[in-house]
Amino acid sequence: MNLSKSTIPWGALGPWIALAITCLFFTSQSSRFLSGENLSLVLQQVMVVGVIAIGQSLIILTAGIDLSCGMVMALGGVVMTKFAVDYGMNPYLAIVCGLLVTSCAGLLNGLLVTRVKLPPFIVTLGTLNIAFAITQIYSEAQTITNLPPAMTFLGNTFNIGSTEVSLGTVTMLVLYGLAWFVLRETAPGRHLYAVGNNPEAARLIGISVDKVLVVVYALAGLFYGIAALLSVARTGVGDPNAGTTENLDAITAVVLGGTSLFGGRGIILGSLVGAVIVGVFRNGLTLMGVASVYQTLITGVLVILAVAADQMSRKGAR
Amino acid sequence: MNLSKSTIPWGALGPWIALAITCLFFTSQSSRFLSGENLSLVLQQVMVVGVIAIGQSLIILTAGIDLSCGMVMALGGVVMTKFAVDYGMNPYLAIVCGLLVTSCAGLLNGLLVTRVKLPPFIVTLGTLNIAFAITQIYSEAQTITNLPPAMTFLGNTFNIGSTEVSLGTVTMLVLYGLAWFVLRETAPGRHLYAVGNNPEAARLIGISVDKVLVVVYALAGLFYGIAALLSVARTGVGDPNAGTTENLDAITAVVLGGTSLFGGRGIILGSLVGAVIVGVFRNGLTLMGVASVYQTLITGVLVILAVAADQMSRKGAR
Amino acid sequence: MNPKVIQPLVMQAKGITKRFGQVVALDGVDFELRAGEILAVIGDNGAGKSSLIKVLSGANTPDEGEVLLDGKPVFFRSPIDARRAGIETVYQDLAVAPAMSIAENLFLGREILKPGFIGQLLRLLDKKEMLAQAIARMNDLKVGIRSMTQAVETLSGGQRQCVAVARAAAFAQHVVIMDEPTAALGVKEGNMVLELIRRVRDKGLPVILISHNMPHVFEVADRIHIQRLGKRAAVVNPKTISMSDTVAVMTGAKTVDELPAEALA
Amino acid sequence: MNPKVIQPLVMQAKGITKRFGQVVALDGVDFELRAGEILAVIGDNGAGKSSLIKVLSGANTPDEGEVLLDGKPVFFRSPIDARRAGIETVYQDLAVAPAMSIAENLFLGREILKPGFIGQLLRLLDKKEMLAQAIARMNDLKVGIRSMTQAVETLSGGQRQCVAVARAAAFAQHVVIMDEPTAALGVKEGNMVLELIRRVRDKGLPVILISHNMPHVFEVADRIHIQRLGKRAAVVNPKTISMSDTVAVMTGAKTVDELPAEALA
Amino acid sequence: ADAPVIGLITKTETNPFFVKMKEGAKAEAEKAGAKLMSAAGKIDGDTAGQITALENMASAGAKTIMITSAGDAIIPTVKKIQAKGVQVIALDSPFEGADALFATDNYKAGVLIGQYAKAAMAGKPVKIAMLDLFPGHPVGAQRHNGFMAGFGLKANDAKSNELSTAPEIVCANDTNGDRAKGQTAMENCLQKDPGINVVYTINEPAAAGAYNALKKAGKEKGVLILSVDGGCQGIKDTEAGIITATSQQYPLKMASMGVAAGVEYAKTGKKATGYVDTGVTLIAKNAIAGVDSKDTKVGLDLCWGKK
Ligand SMILES: Nc1ncnc2c1ncn2[C@@H]1O[C@H](COP(=O)(O)OP(=O)(O)OP(=O)(O)O)[C@@H](O)[C@H]1O
Ligand SMILES: Nc1ncnc2c1ncn2[C@@H]1O[C@H](COP(=O)(O)OP(=O)(O)OP(=O)(O)O)[C@@H](O)[C@H]1O
Ligand SMILES: [Mg+2]
Ligand SMILES: [Mg+2]
Repeated sequence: MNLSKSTIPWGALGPWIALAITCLFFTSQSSRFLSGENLSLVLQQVMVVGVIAIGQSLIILTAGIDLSCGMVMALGGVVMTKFAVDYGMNPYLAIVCGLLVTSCAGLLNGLLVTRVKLPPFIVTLGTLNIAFAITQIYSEAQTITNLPPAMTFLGNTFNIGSTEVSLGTVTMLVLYGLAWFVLRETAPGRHLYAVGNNPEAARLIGISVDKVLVVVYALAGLFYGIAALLSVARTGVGDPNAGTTENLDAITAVVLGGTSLFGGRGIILGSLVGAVIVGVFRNGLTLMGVASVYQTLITGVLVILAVAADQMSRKGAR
Repeated sequence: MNLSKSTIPWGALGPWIALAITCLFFTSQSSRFLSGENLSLVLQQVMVVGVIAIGQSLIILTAGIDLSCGMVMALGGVVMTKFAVDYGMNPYLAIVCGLLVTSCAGLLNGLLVTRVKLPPFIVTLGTLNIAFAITQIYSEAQTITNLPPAMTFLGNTFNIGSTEVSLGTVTMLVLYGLAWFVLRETAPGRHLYAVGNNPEAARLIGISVDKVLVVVYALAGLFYGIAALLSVARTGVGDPNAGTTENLDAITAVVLGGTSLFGGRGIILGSLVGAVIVGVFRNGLTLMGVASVYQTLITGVLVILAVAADQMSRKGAR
Repeated sequence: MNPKVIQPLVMQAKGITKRFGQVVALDGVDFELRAGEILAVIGDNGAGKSSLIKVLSGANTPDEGEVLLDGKPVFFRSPIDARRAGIETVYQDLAVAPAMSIAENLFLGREILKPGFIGQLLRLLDKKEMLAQAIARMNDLKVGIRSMTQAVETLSGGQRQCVAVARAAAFAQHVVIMDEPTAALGVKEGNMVLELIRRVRDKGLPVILISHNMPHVFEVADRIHIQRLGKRAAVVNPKTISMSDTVAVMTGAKTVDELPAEALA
Repeated sequence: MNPKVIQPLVMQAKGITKRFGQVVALDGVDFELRAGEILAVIGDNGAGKSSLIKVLSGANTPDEGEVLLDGKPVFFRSPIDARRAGIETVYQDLAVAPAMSIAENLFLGREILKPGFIGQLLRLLDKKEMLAQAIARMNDLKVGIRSMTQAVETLSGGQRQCVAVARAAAFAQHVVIMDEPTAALGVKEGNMVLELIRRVRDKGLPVILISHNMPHVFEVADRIHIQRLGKRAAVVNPKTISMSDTVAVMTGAKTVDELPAEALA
Repeated sequence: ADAPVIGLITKTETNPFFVKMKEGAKAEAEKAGAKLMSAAGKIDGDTAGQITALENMASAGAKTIMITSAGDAIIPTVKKIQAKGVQVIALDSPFEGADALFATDNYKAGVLIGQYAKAAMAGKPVKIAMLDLFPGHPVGAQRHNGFMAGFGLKANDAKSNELSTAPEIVCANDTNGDRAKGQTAMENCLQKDPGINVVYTINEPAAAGAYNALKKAGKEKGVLILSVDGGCQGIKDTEAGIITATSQQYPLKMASMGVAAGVEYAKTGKKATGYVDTGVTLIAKNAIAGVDSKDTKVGLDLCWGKK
């Protein structure tokens, strides 16, 4: 059992190779692709999914899954913008309230998974529906506009050389650095891996498995809240319809990034690479002027090819 | 590792209890719910997802997952109807062609999983996109109408007492019976469980793991093809937009039915119960006259409650 | 340890019953562990040895009966509680995280943190120190493992067992429990573990040793708890009983009444 | 078996090398198994015993070297190939499907089908027959398991091992390989397995037995292959060598040149 | 000079409405010697996907982008790329800040079929089933509320995204504009109240699904099915008596006007402005006194899709 799950078919270097292959391909196809401006754009486009993928990665590393991530993010965005606009709350306070709501949603997931011992798939399927409905009901399905500038400051940009860099991109990168460091260099980080790798052993060794899980789900909620803030900053509105596709996108980013859905194996930076790969596909294909149906087709083929090429290359190296 | 994954939180009886709880609830809320006519309707509504869920169950039992199921079904439906209508092919032959196409899609998934050793999530994410695009391109996004009656005969009904039963429902039930029997009573069925439970042990014992996997994916494709036929029979058209929500619905049915996403544990009849639970929710809530947003909200809460109630009851029994 | 002086009871269990569905794994077992002794627990396969020590280590909660530590009733809801009380256990199915390295497994759940306030607050790992200590511990057992950063799943069966043994021996404060620690070990490595068990006892910690290896048991045990069919069949003294009588009681060929009085302990 | 008559080689391996990344598990090992003998393979933990037999059973493919069966070179790409050649193996990490029942595990991969054309065509399981045979096989080993329909994951460590041993003994046609089959077994059960091994040999099948238990090895082995640091250190004759000399070679305290000539086999 | 590049971003790439819009734009662009780029959200409501498409198209050199907005979340991005000299034209769905809007009035489309239904029922007691899109969608809300207003029921105005209710509405359910889900929704509604005699549907596939359900229950006679879109299949269904009346819209017209504006901007640098209503026509097989409708022959002439 252990052995079989250990043969990681898609290791630590894999995602980088896949990304490199993809980028090479698009560079050969479009001269605009490799410009600083375009790449900065891609990073801005993936920052929301990228930050969601941090939370999702933590959960998948514990052998769980979170279907509710996109909807919890939408809820957070609606709460923080509505608090600021409709109730005239101080924008920073409103942001904190939004983060609190998403963290609580995560906490709820965690408690249901640990206390009631429900499968994460079922729990988060439930909260997916609940968060969606509450978002629609609370926002009355209306986009929230006229946000105070303090809410969208993460959308601002600064220049490095001639390339525009958005604060949101920087935020995402910093969060990844942080998560990577914590997972690698701190005791709680290692406990998370142990819980995902062999929960029974973790329990016997004396790690409080439930506590680790609850913290992970709540933290993931916090990341979704930050993603909500980024999404608000990027779009300039509180959008009740945000987050619909982010669900599958985030899980895809994590899996493309080489993290095992069986838990305990994976590197969080891979999820960033995974998210970027998805963004690069979309950007590159548009630059090539591929019609949207064919974009879908090519994306499907490329996802398989990119991962397979890496797989092959590592087989040769063995 | 083994021990931890063995504590099945949602056992063989669970889904039936959850279904019973759900039905009791709706019976108390609406006098129409428990009529034969209504229940027969619910079965017709779930037959497509139910048959997809058979294929999905087989794959999940091997510790895989198939994201492409809904789109492969749509492709199958378009192919069989277009062959019959546009090319004037004999309807039965057209159906066989459709089944062939979906089986080949499944086979492709299986080969990529076993030969190239890619994670099923990535492979089927790829084929999801590919099947979607091909369906749209091939059908020119047009619904195919004016089908020969031979294509929709599974939509016909007969009466048992005063209750109408559709041939499609019967097909679904027969397929479940068949799958259940094969999994329980034949050598290949047990091999499938062994491969999902401990692939390394299955390999060492001398089971051809790859062969089992390829057959499973191809068979799943065949089931998606049958689901396509049911969908065509039910709606009377070939619909390129079919199958968009069936993906998550089918996985939900399987998980609600008590099959572990980690493979090797679960009973296929549970997936039928899971599919019915989803259908009962939708039907019951409509009968209660709940507005759609609130339906989503309540579905979320009920999914969690139903599974949790069963969980509790079994805790007490221990 | 002087066998004449009766040492105080460190751990005691009374009337422990544990059922798994239909199977009664433990059927009212009593158990006593005295200060500073090596107590061997032996019995046929399925006699309930592992089930018994899982109750003592908090991994399982008994259906009936109570556990006393230093004469006070304790209730371990989880292995964490037992560990807090200073009880370390080597489990038969080796509680290790296969994807993690040897050093990480050794220190899992009680990592060495970087010194200083920041290190403690952020719980930063002192990887260098852990690696150094891991090498020292494993050298104690003379296991030829090349790299402590290698994942445990790449180790041979015996090497894996050594990791679990080294962990328990290193951290115990009160009681050490070992469930078949030498089962997969070679002659040399097995002897190292026996030596280690003696060293632990000599530090003053009592050791519970489950083993099927009679020569090993008779070599190190101060007393032997014989488990049979979910019950305690007898407690015997290896200095005064023959190996064949012990095996006879264990397999049910003899009952405890047929033993000479001085064989009991 | 008459030791004077040199029996033909059933299985032979020449210059097998197997590397795992940096680790050289096998470093040009030679190996010979003769007809009708029990060949023990001993060695320290990590000496490469399991790696060696995994090559012989098709579970691993060697980087270099070749395997001969009855004098003909064979290339096992998977355990299925070896099994087809009649080679049955008990692996150290017990290849069982934990969620499946004992009876199912015993017959996994070669189920008994219902008689008649339909049964063969549809590959219908004859569950009754399998259950009956499972009970018979397990009774041979005198393991007190109550129900053959119980999942393997609910068994004690030793009971689990018995399942694997019973499976190998029942189906072998050519060679039986056992990697530490008695490691987790009690005294009684361990002796039953030794007895079983002798019975298999007496049926004419050669047995490869990996064990750390020297008394067991000396009790049943006809020849002993001593593995050390990934190489074959010596092949000795248990009738003419002392246990301490054997252990000395195994641990490297003595080299093969220091042994008396008659000790070698 | 290079051919001007014109972008078209639709809500999804599966709805025939948008598929036809795209085809129309492509044909028009070819005629005018422009290059068309297309993209779409993954599902309806996928604003993030549309934003990404806006940025990528601007980056790829498009000077005019037509978009059927999935929500106001796209507005800041629209402003950003307008600042870089890109003309952004709203098609079908209005949003603030677009240079021009070529659209149909979805609320009015609802009003037209509402009025028709009201007249057809001629004061008889009504039991209405509403087969909607999904929660929170502006088009869904506008058609729904417009229908109610046209029927003379109290309803939210055109700006609201909330679905109004009334005692006459005995059942409301989501269909995602999908045929199979329309059928399921109608089946369940008929269980709730077998006496339903007016069915509002969000689009023609949902209407066809609803008809299937009614027919299976033996109730297809005497029940009004109203819909919106005017696709060729929908008109044929109207001719066949499956749909009683539908409000026809003109996606091809929107697209071709957009392309023309794009070419104009590339040539002269003059941006299009203002709102052009591309119109909506009530198509019914049987005209009713007091309600202005066209017959299906007219509808078929003007319809989009495979004739
Ligand atoms: N989780 C479980 N579920 C069901 N039965 C169990 C479980 N754990 C143990 N048992 C049963 O309880 C009995 C005692 O098992 P236990 O593991 O304590 O034996 P043991 O004395 O340690 O044997 P061994 O020497 O083989 O390790 C066995 O019959 C076993 O099948
Ligand atoms: N899959 C693997 N990856 C990396 N190293 C491995 C792997 N399998 C075995 N090894 C290494 O190869 C060496 C030989 O291992 P092997 O399992 O053959 O030893 P063994 O003689 O069977 O030991 P034991 O008596 O402890 O079972 C060990 O150092 C082990 O760490
Ligand atoms: Mg045990
Ligand atoms: Mg070994």
